[in-house]
Amino acid sequence: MLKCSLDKINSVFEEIAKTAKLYIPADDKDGSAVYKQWENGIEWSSSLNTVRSPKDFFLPQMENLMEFKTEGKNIEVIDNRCETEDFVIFGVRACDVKSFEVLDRVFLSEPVDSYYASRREKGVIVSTACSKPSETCFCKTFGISPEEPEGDVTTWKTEDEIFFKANTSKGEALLEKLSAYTEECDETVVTEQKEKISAIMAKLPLKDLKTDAFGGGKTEEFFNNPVWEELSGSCLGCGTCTFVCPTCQCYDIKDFNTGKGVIRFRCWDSCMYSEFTKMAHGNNRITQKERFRQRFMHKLVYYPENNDGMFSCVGCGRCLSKCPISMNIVKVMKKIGDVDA
Amino acid sequence: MQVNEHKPLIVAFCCNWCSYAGADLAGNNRLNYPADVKIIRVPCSCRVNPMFVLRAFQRGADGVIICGCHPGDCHYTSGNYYTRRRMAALFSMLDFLGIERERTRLEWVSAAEGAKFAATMNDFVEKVTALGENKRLEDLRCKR
Amino acid sequence: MENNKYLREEIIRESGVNPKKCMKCGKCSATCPAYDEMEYHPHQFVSMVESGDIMPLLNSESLYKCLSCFACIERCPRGVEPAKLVEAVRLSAIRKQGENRMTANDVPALLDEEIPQQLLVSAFRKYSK
Amino acid sequence: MQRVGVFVCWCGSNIAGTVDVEAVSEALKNEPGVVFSTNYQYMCSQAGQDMIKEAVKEHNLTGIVVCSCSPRMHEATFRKTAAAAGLNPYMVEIANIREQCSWVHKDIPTGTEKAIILGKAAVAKVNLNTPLTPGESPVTKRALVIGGGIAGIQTALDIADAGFPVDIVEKKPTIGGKMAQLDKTFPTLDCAACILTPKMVDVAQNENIRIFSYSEVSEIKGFVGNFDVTIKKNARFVKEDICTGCGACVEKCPMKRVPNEFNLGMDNRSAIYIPFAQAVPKVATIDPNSCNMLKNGKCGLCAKVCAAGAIDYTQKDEYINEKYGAIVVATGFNPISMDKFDEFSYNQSKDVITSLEFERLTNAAGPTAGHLERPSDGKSPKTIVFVQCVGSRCDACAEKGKEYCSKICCMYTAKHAMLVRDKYPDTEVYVFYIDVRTPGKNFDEFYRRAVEEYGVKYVKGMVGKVTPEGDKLKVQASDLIEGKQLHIDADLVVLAAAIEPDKSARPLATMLTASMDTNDFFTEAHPKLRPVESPTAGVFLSGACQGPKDIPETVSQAGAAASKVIGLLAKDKLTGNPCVAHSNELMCNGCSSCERVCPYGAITYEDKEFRMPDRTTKIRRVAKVNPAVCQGCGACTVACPSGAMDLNGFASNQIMAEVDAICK
Amino acid sequence: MQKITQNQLIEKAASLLSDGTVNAVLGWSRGEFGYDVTPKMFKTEEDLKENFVWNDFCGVNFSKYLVSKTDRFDGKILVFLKPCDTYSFNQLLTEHRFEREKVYAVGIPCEGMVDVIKLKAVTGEGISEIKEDGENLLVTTIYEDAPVKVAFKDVLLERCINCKSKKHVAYDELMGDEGEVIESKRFDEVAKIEAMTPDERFAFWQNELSRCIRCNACRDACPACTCEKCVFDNPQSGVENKAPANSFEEKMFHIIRAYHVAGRCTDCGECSRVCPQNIPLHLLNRKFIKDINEFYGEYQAGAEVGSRAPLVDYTTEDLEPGEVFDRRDIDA
Repeated sequence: MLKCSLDKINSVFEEIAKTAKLYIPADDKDGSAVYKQWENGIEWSSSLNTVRSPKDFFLPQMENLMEFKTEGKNIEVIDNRCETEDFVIFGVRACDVKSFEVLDRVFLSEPVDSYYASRREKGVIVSTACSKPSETCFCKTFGISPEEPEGDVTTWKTEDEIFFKANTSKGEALLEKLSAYTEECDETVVTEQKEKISAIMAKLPLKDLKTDAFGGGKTEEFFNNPVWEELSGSCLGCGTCTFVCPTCQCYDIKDFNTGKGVIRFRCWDSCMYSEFTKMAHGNNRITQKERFRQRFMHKLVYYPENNDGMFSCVGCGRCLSKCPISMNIVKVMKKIGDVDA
Repeated sequence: MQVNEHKPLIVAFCCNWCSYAGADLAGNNRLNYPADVKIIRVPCSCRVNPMFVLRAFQRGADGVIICGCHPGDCHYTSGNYYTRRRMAALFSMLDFLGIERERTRLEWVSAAEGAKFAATMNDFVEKVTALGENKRLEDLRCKR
Repeated sequence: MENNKYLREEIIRESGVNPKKCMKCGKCSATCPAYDEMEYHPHQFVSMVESGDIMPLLNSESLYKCLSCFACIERCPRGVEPAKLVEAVRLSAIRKQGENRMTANDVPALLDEEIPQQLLVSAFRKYSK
Repeated sequence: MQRVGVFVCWCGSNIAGTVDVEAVSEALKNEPGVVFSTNYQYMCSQAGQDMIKEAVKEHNLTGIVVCSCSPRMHEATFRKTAAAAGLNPYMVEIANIREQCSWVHKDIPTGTEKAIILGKAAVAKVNLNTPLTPGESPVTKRALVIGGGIAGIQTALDIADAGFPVDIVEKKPTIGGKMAQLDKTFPTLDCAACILTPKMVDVAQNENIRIFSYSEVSEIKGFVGNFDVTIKKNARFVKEDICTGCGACVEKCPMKRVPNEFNLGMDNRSAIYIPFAQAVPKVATIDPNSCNMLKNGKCGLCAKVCAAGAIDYTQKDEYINEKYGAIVVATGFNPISMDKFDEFSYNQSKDVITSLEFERLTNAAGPTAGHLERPSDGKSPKTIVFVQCVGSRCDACAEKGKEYCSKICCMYTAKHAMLVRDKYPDTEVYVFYIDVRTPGKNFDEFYRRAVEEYGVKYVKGMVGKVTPEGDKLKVQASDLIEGKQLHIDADLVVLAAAIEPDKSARPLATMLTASMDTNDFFTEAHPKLRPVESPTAGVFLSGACQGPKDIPETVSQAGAAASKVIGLLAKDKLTGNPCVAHSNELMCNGCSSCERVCPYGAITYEDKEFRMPDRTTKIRRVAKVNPAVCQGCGACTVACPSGAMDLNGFASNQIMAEVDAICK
Repeated sequence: MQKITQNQLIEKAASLLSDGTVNAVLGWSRGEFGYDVTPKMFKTEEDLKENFVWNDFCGVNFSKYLVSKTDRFDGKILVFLKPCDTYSFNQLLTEHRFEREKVYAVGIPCEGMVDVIKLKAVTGEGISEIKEDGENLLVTTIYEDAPVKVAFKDVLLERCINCKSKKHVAYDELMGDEGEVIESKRFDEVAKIEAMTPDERFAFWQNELSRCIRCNACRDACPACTCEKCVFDNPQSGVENKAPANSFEEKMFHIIRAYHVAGRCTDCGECSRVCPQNIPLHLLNRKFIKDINEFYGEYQAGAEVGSRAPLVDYTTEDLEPGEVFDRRDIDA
């Protein structure tokens, strides 16, 4: 366990930024936190709850996969990938760290997504224990520990100090670089901090939300539940939930004709969209009800079925706060699972 | 006189009945204007969708000019009146977003105004050249 | 001749009149109450200004025969407004003389029931600098 | 993907002089879809066209790009060529590399580069072309003529002579129009009635012509070949089919002090009246504003004296629906009001009259039985002043008159002056003019005769003012030639008032969706090449509703309009322009934006049942374009936010493909 | 701070349901934290009593829902409309987007709705309960023992601060008093941007629009965006895209979206309310409204049913686009 005074945090950032791109949650003009690349003058936000999730760093909303060029009747294929640079994401919440595992299970299992894998390899995740959760938070529901988040490095922040613990070799290497600013310490303060966090977690309005009703093998139980009709009735189909979600990983691959060639790019897609997985015969999810159902069934039933019972929701609460009409996974779980919370 | 290396790309939408004929007349009279101007024939200036204007900018145009019959002379009686409202609104919006207002223009050129067509194009090209490359409404993917 | 060209432009600019609009119908002269007093008649004013033949106008008594009744302005079918041209030519004449020929104190002495007020006001505007 | 053939024309040296045609055809070979590319000296020549036809066969071409002169020049030619080769004619696109390239650019590299880009744009467009087939619609073989003046009469007679039924709608109780009010006609001095009334009788007797007098058009729907018109027949309170026109009622009517419109209010008529002796139809009409019986139920004399029993005080307005293939507008003109011209004292003195009033004063059937008498005291005028251009050729900002020349005044004033001098040689006649305009066969000779043989005094100069003084009219004017002021004591002043389109024309134009200029004259489809057609298909123009005209011109235009109508009605089916808008029903919201911008009323809505993907059905309001009415302007395509509306031949994706190709 | 109470609305809805006037009620349903209300179709009195909510967070404009709801529901729907919602209601009727007979509209007065972001800026995270107390809100959070007092007026949505009308322009029945059209300062912000230099304007919008994640919330919440198929979802349109590919795409999307609703936008402000990135999208719409008012005379979309939107109308004397700038230069 290492510690460092918060007064020196900017020096720590400077040190990290010397060898890698550093991203930290910083305050945006409207007061909400967003990930910004650190440079002198960018302050670490007191909030860890960023509007967009750190999923962007590994699965950017849009990326060019390759290019084609035609010359006369010939076609030339260009791999325009450039070497991913080292980068560090600092101050990741426990839930968001967990989301990378959800993504890994999709993109790193065979066939491995090399675009994703190279970023995953180059990125170092520094998590921070979440001492100020929002009322929308329910990570505990999914067995996540905000007291001691995962990641290459785990940090705890108190009033005046920050504590570091490396979990991986990548993390150890990073802490090695910071040795000039840190000193060894025992775990007393951190243990205290963990207890504080546990106490706050116990006060959260959604603390009693349970997943017992869900999991693999429940497809038939829920699929034809008439409640989907009612729940989806208010859904606008906008896709905001999927775009702020740290675990939503659907994407579309499209071609863009620049006039000088074709760029094949990948961009996020959303199961909320009417064009989602459209095939030659049309669409197999024809109304918003099916599309709505898909999203939640995927998070709560289909994904666990294929991933050893792991849910693909981490309880980060983003969709709760950003849905234009406040329809969200919590309301769905309560209604569908008839879970009393 | 400042020498500007940048050769602008100008897309001109011309209505079939007046302005396209005006451009033909400019040709008949051998009135020169820069080759940077490329004309697209539309039946009426009211066929020009704001999306076409933006599309041209996206693909690398530095200026877009729409030419139609003089108000009151529209072959379809009222098409250019709609164009006038649509483009007034669109150009004002582009200006609001900080896009240089000289990059867009709406001009009335009759079939008899070959000289006006050439003069308008000369003037427009000169103004757009002075602005340089279109940076504010560009799509980098379409640039070389 | 150069000078006349300048004068012509000045008169046209100051009067705001476009003499090219004249279709030479002569209605201004036909309607002019001072026609018989004039050497050059309103329609000739318009035509002569347009052709830059201004010196004869400057030197003619006709210039001061115009009553500024504006009948010609009212009647002109083309909206040419000859009286405004006459007025502008007068101004040029006065500019050439270059001195202050009327003060506010002179005005009461000149008041006369018969003289249109308009004439007095325009005279004062012109003759005082 | 299309199989496109590119044909680059040299146009002799017109194109080849500034554009390297070989380089162009070579460069375009590599464009997507292009399977054949060549160049030739004159593509439009027979040899050039044969070359295209052969290439179509040999290379199985599905699309053709011709890089040549303006499409306005030879698009039709190459479309025919394509059709002859078995291709759909709309699979041809022209790259204009002459007027818009080789002729305006000087050096070969520039010209060639631009020509290639224009060619690429045309290829990009033709790749997205679809074969288009013009729609067909049937033609109702009946014509409607609105207005029963000489223009309407002549048009109707000519159409009827060709064997097609014609209806004339005239808002007055009789046809005849302004010409019926005239005395003599220039330059031959025929009596107007003598040449007009036989034509009126022809109309009445022609089996193919129906006259709806005292009627108005109240609604027009439909489109070329298929107009659906509602005609409002105003109640005249006399049964038209029974009235014999004997005139007994007119004689007995006690209400005799109604100003007589036909004589421009210079004498009176009775409440029941026949406008003039030769009226067609010769049927009495009761003026409901003056008839005591209709106003307060007291009188009924006319009904008592009518031997035929034609009077019907309970008659109501009647609405008649009829279908027409073509509509001719012949709504004519009126003199403008003289209210704004105080300088001529028209409203102050009865002896200042307009030329049309003068016609009635000299007409044998007029209020003075043809004796020239002053309206104020009935004395013979000894000095008459004619003033030309009253309200014509005015400045647009003056707001008093009209900007245009009324065209007919010079000639009729010469006629009036001449007639006065002929009948009353001791009368002094002055004509004040600005210019005397006499273009026309025997027109200038006529005017010269007025001066040389009849001694009419023509004075160059506009009249400044007319002041009534005692029984004289003091006329002050300036003789611009002699440079002196004239003060004439006149007995009669005649104003050549400007003429303007009839007030009924504007609402009619709205119903027809026909365009008008700012003076409310109907616009012709082309000022030189299509002078008797309105831009709205199936609507034709006859007479002064299109612009000031004298009788010979009106009659010739009337005949021209008739021949156009006959040409239309002779067809069994109309072939439309296939470049029309169409709506994608699946995308249409039915929001009505497109309908609101359509200048032709071509868009309607219908409730349509759709099968939804979830097997339910849904009824939605969707737009439908009538291809026979649509002219293909494309206004709707931009008004439509969802892009459901698109235009054949100029589809959004085609235009965007052109943009992309140009901006490459 | 709403003048009409939740119970009054529940009673009204329940009585209209029970007497058969309507067959369903489109209303707001209770959420987890007091501020997260969700639209819902209520079909029973019990459901209404248990879940219907009316508070300072009922910002959702129901007008748009009527397009899909009337379509899929056989029967008459009761809808509660705030004054600003009634403008959208009329505009949708003008565009024939739903059948008037299928709706029973009850106008309810509105004192403005609360912006949760502004509220949280005062109270911080962790809201567990919100109560009304006179002109204040009492907000309980998990971090503070005592509730935080927040003045209602300080945390209103931007659109409510610049409320343009408290008058209901459409209803079958009105609860409470009729309000007035308000002389609002809603164009001030637009004027401020107009007064900037082009460079500043460009920088302003570049900064705002670059945050767009193209989630389409603005479009999908917009009562003017009711196309069967949006051009941005239609691969055939040539402008379809799912991603904020680059700064051009974002501008294209927002310019065209604003243009498509120009003259039809009632300025209800839903676009800005729902934007997860807090982009002031309403300014684009207001720019068009301001321009239209200045160029072609005052026009309020939805003020009456059947009015002709300015961009599908014209006069022969309209301004030339060039004159627009000349005029602004003179004003400046």
